Amino acid sequence: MKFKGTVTVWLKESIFDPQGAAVKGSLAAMGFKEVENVRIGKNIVITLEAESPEAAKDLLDSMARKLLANPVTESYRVYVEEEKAGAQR
Amino acid sequence: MKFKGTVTVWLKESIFDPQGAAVKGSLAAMGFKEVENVRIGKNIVITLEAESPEAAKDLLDSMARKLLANPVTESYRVYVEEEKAGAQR
Amino acid sequence: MKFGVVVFPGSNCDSDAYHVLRDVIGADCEYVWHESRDLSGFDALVLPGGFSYGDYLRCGALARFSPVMDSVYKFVDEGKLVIGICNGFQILLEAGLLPGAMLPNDVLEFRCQWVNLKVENTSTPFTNLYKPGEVIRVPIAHGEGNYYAEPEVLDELERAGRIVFRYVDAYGNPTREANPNGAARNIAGIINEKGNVLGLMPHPERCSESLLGGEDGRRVFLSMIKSLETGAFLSK
Amino acid sequence: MADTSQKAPWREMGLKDSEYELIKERLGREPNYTELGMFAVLWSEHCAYKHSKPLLKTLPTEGPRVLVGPGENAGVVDIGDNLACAFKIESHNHPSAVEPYQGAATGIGGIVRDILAMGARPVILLDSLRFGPPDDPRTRFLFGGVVSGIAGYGNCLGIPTVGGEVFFARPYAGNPLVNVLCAGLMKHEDLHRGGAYGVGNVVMVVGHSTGRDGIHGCTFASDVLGEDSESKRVNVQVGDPFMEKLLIEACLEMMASGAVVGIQDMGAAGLTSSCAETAARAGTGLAIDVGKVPQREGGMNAYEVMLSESQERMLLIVSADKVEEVKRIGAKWGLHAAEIGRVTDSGNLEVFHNGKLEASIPVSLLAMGAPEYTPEAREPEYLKKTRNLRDEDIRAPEFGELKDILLRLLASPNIASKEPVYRQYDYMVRTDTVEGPGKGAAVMRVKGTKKGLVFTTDCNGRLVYLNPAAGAAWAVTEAALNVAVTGARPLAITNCLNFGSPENPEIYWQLKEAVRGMGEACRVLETPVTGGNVSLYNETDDQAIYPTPIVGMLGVLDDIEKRIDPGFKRPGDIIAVLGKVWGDARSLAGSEYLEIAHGMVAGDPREPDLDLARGIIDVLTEGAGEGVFSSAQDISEGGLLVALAECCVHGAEGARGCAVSPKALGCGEREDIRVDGMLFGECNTAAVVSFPADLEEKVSEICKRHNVPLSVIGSVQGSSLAVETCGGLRILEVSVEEILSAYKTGLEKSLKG
Ligand SMILES: Nc1ncnc2c1ncn2[C@@H]1O[C@H](COP(=O)(O)OP(=O)(O)O)[C@@H](O)[C@H]1O
Ligand SMILES: [Mg+2]
Repeated sequence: MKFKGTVTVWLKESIFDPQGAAVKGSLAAMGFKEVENVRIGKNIVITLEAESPEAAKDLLDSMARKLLANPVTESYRVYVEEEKAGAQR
Repeated sequence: MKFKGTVTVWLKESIFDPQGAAVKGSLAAMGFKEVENVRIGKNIVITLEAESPEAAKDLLDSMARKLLANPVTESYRVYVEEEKAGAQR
Repeated sequence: MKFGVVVFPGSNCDSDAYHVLRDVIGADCEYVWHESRDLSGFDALVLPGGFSYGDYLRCGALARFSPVMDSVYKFVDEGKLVIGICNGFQILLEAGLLPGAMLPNDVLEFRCQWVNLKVENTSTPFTNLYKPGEVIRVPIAHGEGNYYAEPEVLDELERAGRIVFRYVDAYGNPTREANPNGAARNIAGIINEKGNVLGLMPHPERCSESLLGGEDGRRVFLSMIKSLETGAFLSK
Repeated sequence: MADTSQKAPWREMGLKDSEYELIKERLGREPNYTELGMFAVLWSEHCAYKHSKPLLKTLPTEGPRVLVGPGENAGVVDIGDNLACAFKIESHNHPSAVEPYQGAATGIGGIVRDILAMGARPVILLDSLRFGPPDDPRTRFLFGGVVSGIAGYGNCLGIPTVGGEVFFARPYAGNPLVNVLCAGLMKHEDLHRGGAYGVGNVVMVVGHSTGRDGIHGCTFASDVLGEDSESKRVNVQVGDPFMEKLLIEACLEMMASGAVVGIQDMGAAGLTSSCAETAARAGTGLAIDVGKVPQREGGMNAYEVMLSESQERMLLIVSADKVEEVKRIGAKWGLHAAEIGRVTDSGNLEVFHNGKLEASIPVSLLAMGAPEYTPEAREPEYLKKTRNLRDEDIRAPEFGELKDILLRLLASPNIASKEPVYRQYDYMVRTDTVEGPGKGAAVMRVKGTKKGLVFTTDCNGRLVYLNPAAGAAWAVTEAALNVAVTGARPLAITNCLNFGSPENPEIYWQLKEAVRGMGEACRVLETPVTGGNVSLYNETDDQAIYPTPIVGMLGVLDDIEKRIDPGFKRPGDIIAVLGKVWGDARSLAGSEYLEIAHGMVAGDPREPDLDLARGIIDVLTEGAGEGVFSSAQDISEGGLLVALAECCVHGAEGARGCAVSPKALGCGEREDIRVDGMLFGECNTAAVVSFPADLEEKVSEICKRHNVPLSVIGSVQGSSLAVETCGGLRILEVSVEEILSAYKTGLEKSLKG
C-alpha cells in the first residue's frame, strides 16, 4: 500500500527560535498586533510503500530519529495517511 | 479568544525541490528503499488573539499572502484551532 | 550626483559598496538607514548584500517591509537608479520590483567563488561601459541564488533584453558547469522593464580594485555615473 | 534553598570535596545553592585554568608590539599607523561533538564577542578543525555540520573566514576539535577593557534575552527546580547570528559614544563570569538584580539567570550619566539594553532577585580563588615504542612507486585542497582579502595604509603526539614560516591547547612538554603569546586525542604590494631550498608519508632548528622587501615533494612545471640520506623559493648575511614535476594535470568513501 507520511520537526520548546522571533517582529511592524508568538518548523512529506499504516509509521519514525530531526535540539511528530490516487494535498 | 494557527508553506508542485531530493537520496543510502518521494516545506505556528475562528483564519490568511509565502514559488494552507491552556503541541 | 547605500539590519556589504563608491571612484555617497523615508537627496541607491533580518523565513522577505521600502518604490517610479546586489537583488524580488524569486542553490550549499559573467545587454544605465558580449570575472557569495521564474516570464525577459548578466564559461557559453547555483537560463542579473532597477547576485563591489584580484566590477558603478551625468539610458 | 549539608550537591556540579571545603573556609560559611552554582562554573577547568595556569605562566608574553597580553578578553598587538589588532583563538570542541552545526556556530559567536570586548571591530575568522577518519559516517556527519555551522554563522555576520586547517586522524573520531580564531582592528585610542571601573557606574546587559539554555544539566537538582524543569533542560545553545551582527554594530556605536567604561562578553558561565571578572579586574564589587535581566521565559530564578549561557549578550559598565545614550543605541538596533545594577566598593558580587539578596561572594575569591593544580607528570609508555624507529623499519620504496606515493599524498584529505570547505565560507566580504584560503596564510589589506596583515593557524598533532616539545615547537615554526613565505614578519601568536585529561599523568606530561616547546620557540622567534585558550578532557572511552596545541599567528607586511605566494611565476626561474633538508629516516617521523605509504605513526621528531628558522624568516622578509623572490613555500606536511607540487598547482599559466635534483641537498654525500627521506621528510627547517637566474647572486648574498644555507635544486620548466637523482637518473615525472586532479578531488573523494 502507498502512504503519505508527514514528519513535522520543531526546535525544542525551551530553545529560542530566532526565525520565529524575527517573523513575529515583522508581522508586528506590518500591523498584525494580535500575534503573540511565532515558531517555525519543518514539514517533511514522504510518500512510501508499506504493508500497513503501523509499518509506515515505524519506518517514518526511524527516518525521523536517524536523519530528519536532531534529537539534541529538535523534537518531531509523525503522521500517516493512506495515499489516494489523485489526492489533493 | 486565543487561537493557534498553523500556516504550512510548500514549494509549488511544478518546482523541483532539491532539498527534498537530497533527503530522499540520503534516506535511500541509509537503506530506506521504500521512499518514493520527499518534499520539504515550512510549518509556521502562530498564536494569536482573535474574535472568532473565522477572524483568526482571515488574519492568518492575510499574513500568509503578504509575508509568509512567496506567491511566485510557494503555496500555503492555513489551519486554526482554539488554544487550550496547557495544550500539548 | 549622490549615491545612497541602504543599511538594513543585517546588511554586511554596505560598507563595501560605500568604500568603492567613495574611496575608489570618488563619488558622493551616504548611508541610508532602513527607517529613513526621505530619499530626496539621492540620484541612485544601492541595496547591498548581506543577511538582512538574518535572511530568516526567506532571503529578503523581511527587509521588504522596512520603512525605507515605501520610498524606494517612489524613487523607482521617479526613474532614479536602484541596484540590488546579492541580498539586495533578493529584496528587489521580494518587493516585486523585479520578477521571479530565489530558490536555494541547487548544490544546497553556500558558494563563495569567482564566476565568469557575460554582459548580455550594454544599453542600460548599469552596463554602458562594457563591450557587448564581454565576459567579465566577478565573485559570488550566496546560499540562495538559484533564480526562478515562470517560463513565460523568462521568455519575456529574454525577448526584452532584460537578462543583463549570465553565468558563462571562459568562452562566453552559458553551460551547465558554468552555472554555480542552478539559476534558470544561467541568469545572474536582470533589469526591470523601465530599465532603472538592476538586480544581480554577483558582487561588482568586490572586484573594483586590482589588489583584490580583478577590477571588472568597477564599470557597473562608473556606468551609473555616466548615465546620470549624460542622461543616457535613463527613462523619464 | 536546599540544605547543602544534607548531600553533596557540589560533586554533581563538578567541584571536588577539597574545593568545597576551601570555599567554605574562605567564605567563612556554607555557600547557598545559588552561590555554589556560581563557584562551580567559575572554578571549572574551563574558566579557572586550574591545571594549566602554572604552565601558562612560563610562556613569553611580552614584546615591544604587545599592547595587551593574556588576562584580558584577547591580546592586542600594535601594527603601526596608530592601529592595533586584537586576536584570539578559542575551542568549541565539546558542544560541536554533540551538535556540530550549533556547536561550531556558537563557537564563532563566542570568539567574535571576545574581540568586540577589546573595542575592536571583528574582521577576520580562521577555523582549525580535527576529525576522525573521513570514511567513518560519524566523521561525515560532524564534518558537514561543523563546516556549515561556521559558514552559517560567520557568513551572516559578514566577517570573512579566510583560512584554517582540516586534519583527519583516528584519535579525533570521538572528540573532534573545532578551534576558531577571530581578529579585529581598532585605533589605539579605541582600546577597551573588561573592568568594572568607577563606583556608582551602571551595569547593563545588552543583546539577547536570557533563557534557560546552556545551564549544565548536572548542576540541576530536581528538588530545587521541580519536575518540569527536566524537559526544559537543553545543554546546546542555538546561535542567532543576526542578533550577533546587531550586537556588534550596537556595541561599537556605544563604545564610540564614550559611554562605555568597561565591556565584557558573556560566554561560558554567562552573567556569573562576566560580573566576577570585570569586578575582579577593577578591584571593585557589583550589585545586580537578576529580576532586571530581560528574560526569554518567565519564572527564572537567580541560579538560572546567573548560570544561563544564552548567546549574543554583552555586559557593559556605563557612566551613570550616559545610560540613556546606551539605551537609545540599543533601541536603534532593536536590542535589549537593560540596567541591572551598579558598581560598588564592597569587593563582593551581590546578586539580588527583585530586591532579595540571593548571593554575596567576594569577587576575588570567585574569579581568582580557585586552587591551582600541578598534577603528576609521567612520560607516556607509548613513546618507548614509537621513538624506536630505525632506518630498516621503513622499507625504501622503488623508484617506480614514487609517482603513486606522491599522488596518494596529494589526494590525502590532510594535504588535498580544502576548497570543498572554504568555498562555503564568504572569505571576501569586507573587501580586504588579498590572498584568501587555498594557497597558504591569508593576506589582508588594511584600508587606508600600505600594510598587509597575515594570519595562519598550524599544528600537526601527530608530531606533538610523538614528541610534545618538538611538535609544539614545530607548530610555532610552521606558523612563522607560513607567515614569512608571504614576505611578512611574524609578530605574535595566540594558542589553543587541546589535550586529554590532565589528571592522567601521561597527558599532563604531554601538556607540560608542549608548553615548554612552544615557549622556547616563541622566545627564539620573538613571537610572544598574547592569549589563548585551554581545552582539556578531550577524550572518549580512554582514547585521548593527539595532543594538539594550535598556534594562530599574526604577521605584518609593511608593503602589501611586495607580498609573495607559493605559485611559480616564470619558466626559467631558479628553484632553491633555504635552510636544511635532513633527508634521513628520522626526518620521516610522524610524516604523512609514513602513515599513508607504510601505515605507521612512529618516530621521534627532531626539534626545529630555531636559529635557522629565524634566519630563514629574515631572508624571506628581506628578500620579499627587495623584490627578489618570484615565489616561496614552506616545507611541511608531505615534505619537499609536496611543497614543490603545490608550487606547480598555484603556478601561473605556463609556469606550472619544474625539474629538480636534490643533489645539492647533500644526496650522495651523506650516508644516512635516503630518497624517501629527502622527498617526503617533514621535520625540516626549510622553504622552497624561486627567483630569476640573474638574481642568484643577490639571493645568495642575503642568505649568507643571515647564515642560511641556500641550495639550488632545479628550475621552473615544462608542464610536469620531474625529479632526478644525483646520478642524473630521472626517478619521477608526474604531469601537472595528474597533480591537479589528485589535489583538487582528494578531499571530496575521501569523504564519499
Ligand atoms: N577549515 C578551513 N577553513 C578555511 N581555509 C582552510 C581550511 N583548511 C584549510 N584551509 C586553507 O587551505 C590552504 C591549505 O591548508 P594547509 O595545508 O593547512 O595550509 P598551510 O600550508 O598554510 O599550512 C590554506 O590556505 C588554508 O588557509
Ligand atoms: Mg601546512
